[in-house]
Amino acid sequence: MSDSPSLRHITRDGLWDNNVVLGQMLGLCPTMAVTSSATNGLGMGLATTAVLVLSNVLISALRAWVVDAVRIPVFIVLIAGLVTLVDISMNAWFHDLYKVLGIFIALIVVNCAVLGRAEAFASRHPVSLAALDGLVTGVGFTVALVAMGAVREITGAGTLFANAHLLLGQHFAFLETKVLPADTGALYMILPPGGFLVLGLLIAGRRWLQKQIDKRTADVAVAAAAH
Amino acid sequence: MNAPVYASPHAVTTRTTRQIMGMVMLALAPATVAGFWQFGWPAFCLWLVTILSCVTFEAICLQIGGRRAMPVLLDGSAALTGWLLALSLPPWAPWWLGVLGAAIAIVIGKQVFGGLGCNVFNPAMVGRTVLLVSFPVLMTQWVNPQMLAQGTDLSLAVQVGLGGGIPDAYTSASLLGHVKTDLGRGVPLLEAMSAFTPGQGLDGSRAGSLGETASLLVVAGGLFLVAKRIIGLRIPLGFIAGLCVPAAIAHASAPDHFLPPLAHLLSGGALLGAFFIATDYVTSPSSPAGQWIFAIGAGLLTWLIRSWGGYPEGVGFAVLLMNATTPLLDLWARPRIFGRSLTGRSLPARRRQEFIR
Amino acid sequence: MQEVLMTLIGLVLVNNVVLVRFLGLCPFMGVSRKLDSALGMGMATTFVMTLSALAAWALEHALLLPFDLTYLRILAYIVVIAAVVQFVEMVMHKTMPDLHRVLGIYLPLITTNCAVLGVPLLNAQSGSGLGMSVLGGFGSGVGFTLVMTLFAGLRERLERAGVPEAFRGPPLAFITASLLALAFMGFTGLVPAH
Amino acid sequence: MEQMITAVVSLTAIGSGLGWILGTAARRFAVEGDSRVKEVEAMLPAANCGQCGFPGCAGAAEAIVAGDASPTCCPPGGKVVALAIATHLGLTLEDDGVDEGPLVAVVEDALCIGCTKCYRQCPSDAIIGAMKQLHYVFAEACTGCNQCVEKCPTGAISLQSLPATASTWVMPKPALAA
Amino acid sequence: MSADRLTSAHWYPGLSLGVVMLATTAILALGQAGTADRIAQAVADDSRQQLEQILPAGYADNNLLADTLTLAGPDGQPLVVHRASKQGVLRAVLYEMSGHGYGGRIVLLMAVDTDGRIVGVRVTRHNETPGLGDRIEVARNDWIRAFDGKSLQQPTPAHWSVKKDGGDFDQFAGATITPRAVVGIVRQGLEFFVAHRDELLGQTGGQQEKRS
Amino acid sequence: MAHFVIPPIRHLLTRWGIHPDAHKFPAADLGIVDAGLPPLIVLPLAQQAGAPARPVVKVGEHVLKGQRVADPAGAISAAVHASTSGTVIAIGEAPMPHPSGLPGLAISLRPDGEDRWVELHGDPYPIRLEPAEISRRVAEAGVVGMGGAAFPAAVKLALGQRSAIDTVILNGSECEPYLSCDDRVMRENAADIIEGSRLIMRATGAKRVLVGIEDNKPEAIDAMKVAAHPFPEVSVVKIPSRYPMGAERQLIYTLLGVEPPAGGRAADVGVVVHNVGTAAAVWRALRYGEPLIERVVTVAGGAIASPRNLRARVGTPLQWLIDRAGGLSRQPARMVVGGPMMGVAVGDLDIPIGKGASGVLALTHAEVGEREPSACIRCGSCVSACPVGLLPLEMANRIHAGELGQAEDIGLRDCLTCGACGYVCPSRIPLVQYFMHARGELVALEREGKRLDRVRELTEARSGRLEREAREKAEAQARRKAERAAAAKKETAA
Ligand SMILES: Cc1cc2nc3c(=O)[nH]c(=O)nc-3n(C[C@H](O)[C@H](O)[C@H](O)COP(=O)(O)O)c2cc1C
Ligand SMILES: Cc1cc2nc3c(=O)[nH]c(=O)nc-3n(C[C@H](O)[C@H](O)[C@H](O)COP(=O)(O)O)c2cc1C
Ligand SMILES: Cc1cc2nc3c(=O)[nH]c(=O)nc-3n(C[C@H](O)[C@H](O)[C@H](O)COP(=O)(O)O)c2cc1C
Ligand SMILES: Cc1cc2nc3c(=O)[nH]c(=O)nc-3n(C[C@H](O)[C@H](O)[C@H](O)CO)c2cc1C
Ligand code: SF4
Ligand code: SF4
Ligand code: SF4
Ligand code: SF4
Ligand code: FES
Repeated sequence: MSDSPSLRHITRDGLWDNNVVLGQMLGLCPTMAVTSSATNGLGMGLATTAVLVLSNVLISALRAWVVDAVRIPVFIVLIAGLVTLVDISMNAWFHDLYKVLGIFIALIVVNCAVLGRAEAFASRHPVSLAALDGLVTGVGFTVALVAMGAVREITGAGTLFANAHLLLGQHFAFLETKVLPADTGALYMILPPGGFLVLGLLIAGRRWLQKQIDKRTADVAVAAAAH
Repeated sequence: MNAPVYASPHAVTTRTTRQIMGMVMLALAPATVAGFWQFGWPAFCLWLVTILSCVTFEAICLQIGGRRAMPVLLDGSAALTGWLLALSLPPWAPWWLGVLGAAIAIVIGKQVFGGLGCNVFNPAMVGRTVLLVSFPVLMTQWVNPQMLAQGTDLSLAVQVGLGGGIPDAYTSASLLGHVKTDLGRGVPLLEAMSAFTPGQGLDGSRAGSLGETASLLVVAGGLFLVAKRIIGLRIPLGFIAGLCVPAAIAHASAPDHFLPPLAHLLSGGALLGAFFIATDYVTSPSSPAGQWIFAIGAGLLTWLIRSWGGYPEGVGFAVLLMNATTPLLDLWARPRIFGRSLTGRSLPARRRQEFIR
Repeated sequence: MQEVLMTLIGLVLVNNVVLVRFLGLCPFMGVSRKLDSALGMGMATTFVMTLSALAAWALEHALLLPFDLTYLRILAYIVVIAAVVQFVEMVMHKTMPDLHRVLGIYLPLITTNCAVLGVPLLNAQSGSGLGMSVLGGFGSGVGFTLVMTLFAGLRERLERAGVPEAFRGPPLAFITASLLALAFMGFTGLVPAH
Repeated sequence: MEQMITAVVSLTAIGSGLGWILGTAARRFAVEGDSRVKEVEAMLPAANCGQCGFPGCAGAAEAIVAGDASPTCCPPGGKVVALAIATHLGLTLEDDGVDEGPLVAVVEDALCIGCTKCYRQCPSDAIIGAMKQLHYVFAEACTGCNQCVEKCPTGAISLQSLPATASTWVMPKPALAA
Repeated sequence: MSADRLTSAHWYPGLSLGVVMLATTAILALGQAGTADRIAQAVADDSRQQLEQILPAGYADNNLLADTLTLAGPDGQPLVVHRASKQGVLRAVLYEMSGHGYGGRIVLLMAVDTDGRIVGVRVTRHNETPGLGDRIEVARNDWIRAFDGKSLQQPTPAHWSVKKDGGDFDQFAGATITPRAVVGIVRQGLEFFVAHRDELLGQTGGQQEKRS
Repeated sequence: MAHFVIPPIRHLLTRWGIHPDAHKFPAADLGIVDAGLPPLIVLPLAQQAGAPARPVVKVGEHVLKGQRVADPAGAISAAVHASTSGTVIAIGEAPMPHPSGLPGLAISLRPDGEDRWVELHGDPYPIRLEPAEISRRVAEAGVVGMGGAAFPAAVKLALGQRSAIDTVILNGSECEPYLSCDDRVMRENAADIIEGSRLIMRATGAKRVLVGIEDNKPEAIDAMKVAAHPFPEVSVVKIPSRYPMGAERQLIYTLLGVEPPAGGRAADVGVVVHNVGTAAAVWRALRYGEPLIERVVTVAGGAIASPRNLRARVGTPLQWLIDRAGGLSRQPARMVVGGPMMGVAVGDLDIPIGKGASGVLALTHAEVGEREPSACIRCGSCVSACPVGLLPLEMANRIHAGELGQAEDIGLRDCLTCGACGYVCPSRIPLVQYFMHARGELVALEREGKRLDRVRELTEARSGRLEREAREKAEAQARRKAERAAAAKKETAA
């Protein structure tokens, strides 16, 4: 694992092949808990991305100085520090969103995805790659969260990106859409069981899509070989 | 070596899966017809729509899965799921509710697990409970009984079925819902119950779902299945005991707060649950001890949820909860093996002294 | 006594950590393929959650509250919890290898289980006393163990079922979890919320 | 300011204290194990997610080294990690082929010239025969290691599955899904 | 000393974790110091917004958070009352009331003017069923605004209930318990006002508004 | 009159077993008819449980009826005798009743038509013989259990010398559908059976005999009661008809209310169980010195023209027996040797019957009821049918998933392969096939494991030997070198 993976490889891995949520199934708690709306998912995703990038960079930079006995505590302290910073900042500048995401900001600390990337990637690779890895992992996480939030919000409440202005400011209020008439959504979807259901279906969907892609590439390869 | 290998036994019963499912439907028929009598055309249409949807969704899933649809459709399990789902819906629910419930029951409750025999939760109850959680208003709107006498006709059925809403004149409250509401208001139980007489539970002349009203016919159907040895008595008895024993104790200690056991038994889906739902083979344990635990647990949970929980009716949740324990019961409540102790050790060598002279 | 019972019922059945409060999902999904692992993980988590609730309460009342350092709560909690868990694991490995084989191997996993941090944080937020904090940690652990066990039983059975290709493994596990959560919704309102 | 100092001092103290305790404990309570386990563990993602079905990466590493698990058992690690481990431990990955049961060497009488090469090669003394005489493989002792096949100058030896007899025959598994 | 020898020293784990803690805490302390005011501000803004949202725009000009008094509430617990005044004239008092709904406690914030008329009511916390009981939230339904302007005299106490119970207030289809509970809580709040009128309006720094 | 034993009330409460259609008639009501002499007799060498017998005759040799043609090989094995006089024409593989259809070793005999007996040595009062002598003579006669398992009877008789036996149970339950050979033997030869049982009692040192007969055979019960009347130590007990009542442990439990320990033997609870036919054979072996060369076989099934019980020589081909029963009235779907529940399906009518073959069945499609299996609906019928308290569906499920070890954990070893579960399954799941497959696999694995262990030993031995050889070679070389050097020295010295 010491040879550096290509940038393309890291990007593809983080966004699709090994998407934290859909592929590795890490960081599930925030995924489930905050995705009753797309906006919440976006907010959580962005906050986590910030922490991921910063923690990857820090840990990669310090990796030579960390010994095994205290490796996990040191990583966790670093991550906790970053999370606290994000927590404080959101409290100060995005107070409304902060109220919604609540305890889950703090729980980014133990979001297994963050520590997972720290251990699996950042502690073994140079800073620049680690930063990229953090970024794509975070973006992959965000995409998954927004997708889940969107599905649950539309089917459960009939809206999309409700309250987007709290996160993105009034300019983005246009994102807020009412997809179905008021009070017609299936409550199941925004209640806890709906979260599990949607994630299950998303993973199955991703698998199906991957299969289609594989088939297509195989076909292309066959065609190329025939030429 | 090339000749086919036949393992023993070389004889089998004549009973088949399809027969079993058919027999259960036969047992349900009287109570269902009584329901049609009480709730009229809308109830009949909803029943039909739900069953047809279940069979259709089953066929679609089999098609997608690339399996031969016909032999599986003919086993009748999808139709039975639809039937039981229809029996547990409000009889005047709009048709789309039946279709959606069927989709949930068959697709999410059954086919993603691999179809008949593989699902771990009772499909009909999955369908009903998801609907209840999703659409609590629609799922708790009941109508007065004796609809045919009041002259409902097909046009009303179509109007209700297409989502036109239920005319106010017909709406009513189920006993459990009514009692829960009134207890919530602080109305003493006896007063809350005054609108209901026990006899209504027996002949079905009171608000409720299709299958929960005519208790006598439900029990008769259940006993028919017992006589035909399609179901055993353990699950029905265990369920009834699990529900009635705590109810009797609680009612004796605080009659103003707890319904009497008979009211519990004759209301909601208790009897349908005991004889037709908790007995679903696929999702209940197969060992005798497991079945007792399962049934008593389901009855007890039903009572708990009805008496303390947020939902007026608990049979669906209780069955699903006990479904979740089924694999563990199958593992941990296995029958004692002949010649072994309960822990699986060989019995000690032992003889009957009294026979030796 | 009744209050303790009510709290326990509330934590285990009504507001289950995993199914309702959405904490500790990763091990719930990851370590539930085999019944034995699930039981071991559940018990180890219960142990650590109780311990960490206690440690967090002490930290809160000895340091964070008196000196008005609540903004350092996350940092302080997690470092203490992580260290305690690692320490317990090391000691157990050396001195009680049998117990370690049963429980200890799950301990390192638990540091990254957000329930272990989440429950103390929730305790701190609601300002629970010592008894209630510890009870909160313990009850949540029991709730975790309960659903882990049920879920592992279900998954073992599904392992042998003819599940369609697209749903085999995690997708079906999530759908099963969804239905399990649905079943637990039956407990809604069982204990009046405070 | 004072509060900031309290914060920094107290937490630093906690940190170094815990660090010291852990460092010391790591020495005091060190448990030595198979070094390959540690190496494999180092290759695994250390996500400790348990998806492999083992209690964390350490458990998986132990199982892989012990041969109880395939290197492919770790979903977060994916193919790369699997390959790396396989290379490191000298395993092959594509082992999920159909098991055709044990194979044993069989000498074809017409081709055997009695050179004894196979006899000398066989690691388990499964071949009997003498110079210029027909050789015979004692199936009970043959591991199917293929060594004699390669040594035989006339290609008289081949690996074949044991012929079934009424006493070794196994009832086939029912073909249709239950 | 080479890096290797350094990291293998027996005091190194303690040192490294200590250093990391030191740095992290120091940065956090600084960060906290830098944002503390903003956060306090944000929290205060938040509370004020919550209070102000039930008052019509421009209803008051004082600092609602600062002008408070504490009484014993109906349940015996201390109850914080905020007072809204404009140009020094007391116009309304704001306080929280709570009671049991369908799914648990419902907490309301209500503003009552000096005449005992409701200026506004908002639900601040509840546990009602989404889609059913949650229509008491102003974000979902305007129902809660029906209380504006009502007092214990109008409608008369007999009519302080939902229509189903013979009162003046609508219930929701399929969910009567929640509105019934809210009506009850509001009525209790008004009764509290009447019972403590003098304390609530009395010891004020400003002048009382004239009765009209 | 023999004293009554009231069956324990417990067995009325336990609900194991099944009630398959009995199909016992008309064969049960027709008297036993001699099957006559077929043109070829094939005597299988592996017709008893345990090791195959070792031939003691040569091809071309002429043998007499009752002459021993093969010796038992080892402690658990049985002698084989010629069932008629004639010439040995082959010793080698012949088609055998085995589910695989694989052939087995046999001695083929061309009858000379004279049916000439060897000289027999009976004993007018065999009950006076010493126990050890009784079992020796039973072994001499090649008697094996005729209840199906064909376990060498002498081995069980010798048990009395090792464990304390207090009860001999005669198994007259004949719970398999179609079969009525035991029924007929009990009706026609009751006295032989009772005499035989007293010999078994004497051989094992037991104090009494219980004859268990299912209540669907009233005539047999009456006949046996009459025959048992003179002997107070012999009681005839009516037991409920239920499959598999005849299984040894279930019968013991029904009659005595004790459960033999799993993995143990009947002798652990002081009991020896024998089939009624075995008892008759024991009597004949001692009284007249007749070896076991013939038995009663039920030839029945929907495709048999006139089903009946035939007294057939061991080694008679199926085709011959079928012809004696009127031939096939239609194409059978399946030919079975034994009962329909536990018998072996065969595809070749040249297959001979052995000492344990109680029936030859030609079953029609309707009787076999074969259909494509569908998914298990977990109906639990198999669970209530299982006489052992197993969960057949769970075992099959695990075996299907390849988890043989887990299936073993939940009781595969205790399965009788009685087929009750397979009979009741509405989904037609081949449960018993799963169990047989899994057991076969486990045995094969064990065999393979043992083989590999042996191979490992051999390998180690070889490397040790090679090392030693190398060392010796080196030493020899060194010695030679030294010698040469010494010689050279000598030479130079010289
Ligand atoms: C799942 C479920 C959730 C409910 N949630 C509420 C609720 O939040 N508020 C409420 O007033 N009633 C709730 N109810 C109660 C029923 O709707 C109850 O029948 C109703 O309040 C009585 O009003 P009605 O007289 O209009 O039927 C709920 C019922 C169910 C089954
Ligand atoms: C190796 C071996 C040893 C046996 N030893 C005895 C024994 O000592 N006593 C006995 O009663 N049966 C013995 N048996 C026979 C069985 O316990 C059982 O009685 C026999 O298989 C017939 O049972 P079944 O026809 O009900 O299957 C032995 C069987 C085997 C395979
Ligand atoms: C399922 C099952 C059914 C059996 N049914 C009978 C039976 O009906 N009659 C019988 O004599 N033996 C039957 N046996 C064999 C007995 O278990 C036992 O081996 C036999 O009675 C011993 O007598 P034997 O050694 O003389 O054959 C059955 C065995 C099994 C496993
Ligand atoms: C006695 C009996 C009860 C049944 N009860 C149900 C039931 O409650 N719900 C259901 O969906 N199917 C029921 N079925 C049908 C069938 O078992 C069901 O479709 C399977 O659960 C699908 O795998 C029942 C079948 C029988 C024989
Ligand atoms: S295959 Fe290997 S073990 Fe078998 S005979 Fe050849 S050399 Fe010996
Ligand atoms: S190597 Fe081949 S030819 Fe030579 S002895 Fe062996 S089998 Fe015969
Ligand atoms: S009898 Fe067949 S369908 Fe019923 S549980 Fe047993 S195996 Fe399954
Ligand atoms: S074959 Fe085995 S599992 Fe089936 S009923 Fe008989 S003993 Fe039980
Ligand atoms: S994010 Fe909660 S356990 Fe992984």
